[in-house]
Amino acid sequence: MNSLFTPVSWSDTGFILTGVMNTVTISIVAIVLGTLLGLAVGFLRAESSKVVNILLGGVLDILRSVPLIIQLILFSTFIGVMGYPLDPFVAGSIILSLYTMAFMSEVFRSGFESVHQSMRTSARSLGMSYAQTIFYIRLPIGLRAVFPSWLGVALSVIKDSALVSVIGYMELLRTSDQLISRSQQPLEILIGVGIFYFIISYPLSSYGRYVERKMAI
Amino acid sequence: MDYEFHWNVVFQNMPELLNGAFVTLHVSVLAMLLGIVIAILLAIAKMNNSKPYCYIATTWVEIARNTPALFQIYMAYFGLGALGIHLSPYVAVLSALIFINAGYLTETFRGGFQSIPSTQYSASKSLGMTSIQVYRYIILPQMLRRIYHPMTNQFVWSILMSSLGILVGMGELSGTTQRLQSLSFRTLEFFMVAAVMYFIITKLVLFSSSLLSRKLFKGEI
Amino acid sequence: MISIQNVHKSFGDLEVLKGVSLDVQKGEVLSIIGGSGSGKSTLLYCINAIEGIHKGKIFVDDVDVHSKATNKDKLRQKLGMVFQQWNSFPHMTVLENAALAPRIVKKMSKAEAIEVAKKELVHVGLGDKFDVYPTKMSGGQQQRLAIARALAMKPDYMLFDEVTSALDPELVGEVLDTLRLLADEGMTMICVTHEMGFARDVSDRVAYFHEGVIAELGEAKQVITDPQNPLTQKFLSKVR
Amino acid sequence: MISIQNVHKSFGDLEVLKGVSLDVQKGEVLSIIGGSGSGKSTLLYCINAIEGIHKGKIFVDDVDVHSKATNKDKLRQKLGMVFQQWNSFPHMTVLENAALAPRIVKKMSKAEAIEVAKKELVHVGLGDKFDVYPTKMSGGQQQRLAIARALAMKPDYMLFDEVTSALDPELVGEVLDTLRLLADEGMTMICVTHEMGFARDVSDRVAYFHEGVIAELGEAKQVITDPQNPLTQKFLSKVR
Amino acid sequence: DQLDTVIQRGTLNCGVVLDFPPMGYFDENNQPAGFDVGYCNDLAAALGVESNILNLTWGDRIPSLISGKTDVVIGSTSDTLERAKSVGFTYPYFVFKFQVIASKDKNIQSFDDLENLKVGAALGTTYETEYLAYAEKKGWGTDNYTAFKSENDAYLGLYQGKVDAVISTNTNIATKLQSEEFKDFAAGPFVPNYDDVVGLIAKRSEGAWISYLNLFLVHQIRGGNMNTHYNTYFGSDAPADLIQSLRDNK
Ligand SMILES: Nc1ncnc2c1ncn2[C@@H]1O[C@H](COP(=O)(O)OP(=O)(O)OP(=O)(O)O)[C@@H](O)[C@H]1O
Ligand SMILES: Nc1ncnc2c1ncn2[C@@H]1O[C@H](COP(=O)(O)OP(=O)(O)OP(=O)(O)O)[C@@H](O)[C@H]1O
Ligand SMILES: [Mg+2]
Ligand SMILES: [Mg+2]
Repeated sequence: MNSLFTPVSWSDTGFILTGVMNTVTISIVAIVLGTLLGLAVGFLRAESSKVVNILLGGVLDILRSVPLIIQLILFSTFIGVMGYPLDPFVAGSIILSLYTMAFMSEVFRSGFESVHQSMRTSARSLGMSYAQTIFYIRLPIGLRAVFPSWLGVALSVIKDSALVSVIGYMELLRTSDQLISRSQQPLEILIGVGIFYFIISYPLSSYGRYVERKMAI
Repeated sequence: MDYEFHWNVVFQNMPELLNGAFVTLHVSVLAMLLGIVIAILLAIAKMNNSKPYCYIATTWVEIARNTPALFQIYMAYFGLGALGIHLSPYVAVLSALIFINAGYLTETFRGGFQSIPSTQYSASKSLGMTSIQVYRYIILPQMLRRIYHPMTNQFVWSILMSSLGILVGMGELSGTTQRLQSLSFRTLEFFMVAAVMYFIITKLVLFSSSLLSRKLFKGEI
Repeated sequence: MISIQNVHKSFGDLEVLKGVSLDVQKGEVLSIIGGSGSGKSTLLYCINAIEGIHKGKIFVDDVDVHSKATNKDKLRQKLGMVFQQWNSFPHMTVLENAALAPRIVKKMSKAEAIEVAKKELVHVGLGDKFDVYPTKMSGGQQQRLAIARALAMKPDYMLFDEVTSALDPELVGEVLDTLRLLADEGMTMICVTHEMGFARDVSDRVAYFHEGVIAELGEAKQVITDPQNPLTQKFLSKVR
Repeated sequence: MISIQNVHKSFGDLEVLKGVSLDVQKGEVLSIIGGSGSGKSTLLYCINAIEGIHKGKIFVDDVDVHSKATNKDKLRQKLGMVFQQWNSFPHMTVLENAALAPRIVKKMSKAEAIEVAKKELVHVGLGDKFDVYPTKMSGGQQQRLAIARALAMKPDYMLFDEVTSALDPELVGEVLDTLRLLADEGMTMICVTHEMGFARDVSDRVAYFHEGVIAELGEAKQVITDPQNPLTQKFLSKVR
Repeated sequence: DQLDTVIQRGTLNCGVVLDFPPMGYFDENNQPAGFDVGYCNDLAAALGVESNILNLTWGDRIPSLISGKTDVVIGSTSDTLERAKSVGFTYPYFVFKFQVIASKDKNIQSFDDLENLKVGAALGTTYETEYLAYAEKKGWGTDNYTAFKSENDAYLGLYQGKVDAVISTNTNIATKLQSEEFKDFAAGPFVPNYDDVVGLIAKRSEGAWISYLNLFLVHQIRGGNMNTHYNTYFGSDAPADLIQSLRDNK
């Protein structure tokens, strides 16, 4: 007869670390992909006509108006039913990246638009080509301006990555859920998890606000 | 594709889904209202610089902003449970949402307040208004406009995040969907309908909020 | 009469007013000119008790402005003030802007307050803008609104702080015209200004501020066209 | 030579330029004055091919600016332009600002570009600011930077669009001095300006714009001090 | 067909819900364990292929099959006719009884004693449905009922005192009661008139594969594997009536 309940012990460190690593991995993947896609879509939206904007906006709107948890379940089920089973990491990465993109694209769009038309014109009047204006002027200035908002979205992605547990990805929160079932010690484990998120998120968000304040001056 | 959609089972269960949607809506409304009340207190505490209150407010805000909502909900449910404090799933989700809303709204309120140029205060003062009058007629009405939009967003966020009720067996829209689909194994159909319902709810909220703002706020700032 | 007696004022370590004395008689128009940061605005704020002072005294009609016993809200009703940045209340129409203070401060009935407000708005030439929101108006119109709003309180004195500095050149004229009108009607005015032509033509006296003190004070034409103090000369040559 | 021939330009339904003709000779300084919205900026943008035109032609050194065959990026290298505002690139130091276009547009080597940039920065009096970020400088310094940046492209013509309008009154002088210096050196310039003194003293000719047409064009002193057209008279009396 | 596919592939992708001890759970080394896991391994051995255990959530079971991620799900799936419209069931491989577990001092004798107690169960399970139906019939209302997202959470809630009693399966209750943590608890009455009969599930269209699985189940009993696993995870021989009802395909 195997024992069902065993307290958390040092031998679980590896298991917890796997959870931590998985949370970190999927967050990084989503932030990187979400940022790249967001950049592209944000630029497209800043530059394109009203019609394109409404179409793009509609798609992004769905991503922002349906709870992430439902998107995850729906997507992983749907793609499975379609005959392309994905493991939770891949399915989770895709949805989390798209979800991130939806928010990032707004961030970058406002960044591109924050570079004043006159400044773009100044650049053009120096003989720079359209591409040079984007590369040397709008990107660097726009990206700087939106850094705090970007960081804000990135941090919320780290937090939202906890939801990928619902499709079976063994990230930190699901790992700890498992340990809780096994040990019946929720408080200790949850506090540990909370501290982990806090020490990642707090310094970064403080830094973001610091930068924001500095830029406001 | 090796899957036939069976929609009739979903429609049979529509009343239950709608009931879930109703729970979703009222847990978010309650979380918003109570969150606002607490956030006002926290924002005042933060701006007053009186040490102990400011410290409590800051701690609240930072924890709320820097840990996942899912964590807050587990904490309210099982974390507090370990201490012998038993919240029902509804109350656990509600209190987690209140906690987070209050944390985020505190910063919204503070920012909104600080965004009113101090010259508005001087100008009002120079007309002989008392401080209370300045707040009542000049500062607060302008502040309300500025925080209205972020507040609407926070409300939408609450609606979406209440879907985490699924994880503590709460009977809101997601929880209900989860239960119904596991009885018939019609996962896709049920969750698609739930997604559409969430979409409609958030759009309705945004739409009525913009109607209301047009009624409330005449001039632009 | 406004009587300023040896006023000192600091912000932290920075002494902004270093002993300013000045009397402004009823009916007089005084312009204050001077470089940025010389303390011009600060002086106006001190007269209005929006800022406190550290030494000296300021009397408005023999009331000690900075005494604890003075009801400052009451006092400010006597002193209309208009600032450099348009301080219209963006959430109210033009008429509501001008009627608010009479109604809530002077406790007029709504109808009375609106009547007063309308009168002053017509006075400054905004008779056709009652229901417009200020953000929809030009800077010059917003400044005239600010003037009407102050006038609606029936003040005995008006303080103007560079009311044309933030305006497009073409809009300066209309605001100066309004000031001129007030001066002609006999309003007692202290105007901080960068418009030398206005200072010369409209005011009775001009005070030149330099680093927190009055470096030169005299009859308007003389100070602007024939300044005595080398500092004033240098300043005037720079702003031409 | 810049030759503008019966140029028409609309934004949607709004006709902003209604047939403008104007020749500017090499070495000439032309000032354009006129009310807000009269189309002054638009004309400069059309010369620079930043905006297209709907009728007429513009030639710069006999190149048809708006012809499809014209390489516009190339053309703009000939035409330096400075705007009212938003000129400096805030993410680069002063030196990088000035060296960027020579490097990436003219494909100079980095060292060459920096040399050119340094020379022009010294020219406008910013020799001590190479490593400063523009946001740390005054508006006047930023405008001079913008001028140096344009000069670093060795343009044959300079277009100035109200380069002093956004400046504090005390900073206007230093920028006008820089323009004067360029004029003295023989640069061909078109200056949209609100500074009548500058228009009168520095330019050879002045054009008065009114609602998209040139209402008066003549020798500078004459237009400013003795305008013939009643519209010009009215405008000048307003801006005094 | 599926059978050939598995044999040619050389691995059996077997879905298990590891959230449902002792049928499926993580042991102290955080490795999959349980009755269902044992069955997976036996099936793979029978086919002569590698066994690949996939950890599923309850909701994953159907999609994983339809998408081909899993060949079979051994996950205590109740064989309702409603579900059989969506997925293919084998003969039953296990029968649960739904039972109440509550702290000893509650002294629950009959199902009706639950009337004024706080009762919990895992969300979307058959026994949740049964309890709610019973409560409705008796007019108890649902105020005293708490749903949990999983079986594990339900026990945690019971342990913490969130609820007074939990409805679960007799097997799960029996194993829980052997642990130190649940020494103050006792098994209560069964849910009246209901047995939870569970089968393996596979794609509805794979008839041949399902008959192979059916035969496999017969051999598990005949060959004694069933009893071995029962011993490992439940601590006793499989009851004769369970074996008999499985043989009867009840
Ligand atoms: N609230 C304040 N806190 C700290 N320093 C202040 C404050 N208000 C003004 N100062 C400082 O006091 C000095 C005088 O300011 P003041 O506004 O009176 O100058 P000013 O003569 O009105 O200049 P300007 O022409 O630029 O309006 C400045 O150096 C300013 O930075
Ligand atoms: N990109 C644009 N789209 C639409 N309308 C424009 C655009 N640019 C300018 N206009 C309009 O064209 C008219 C002329 O503008 P322009 O900027 O040339 O005037 P201006 O003489 O330079 O005035 P100011 O002195 O205010 O700079 C204005 O009514 C303006 O609103
Ligand atoms: Mg001032
Ligand atoms: Mg212009």
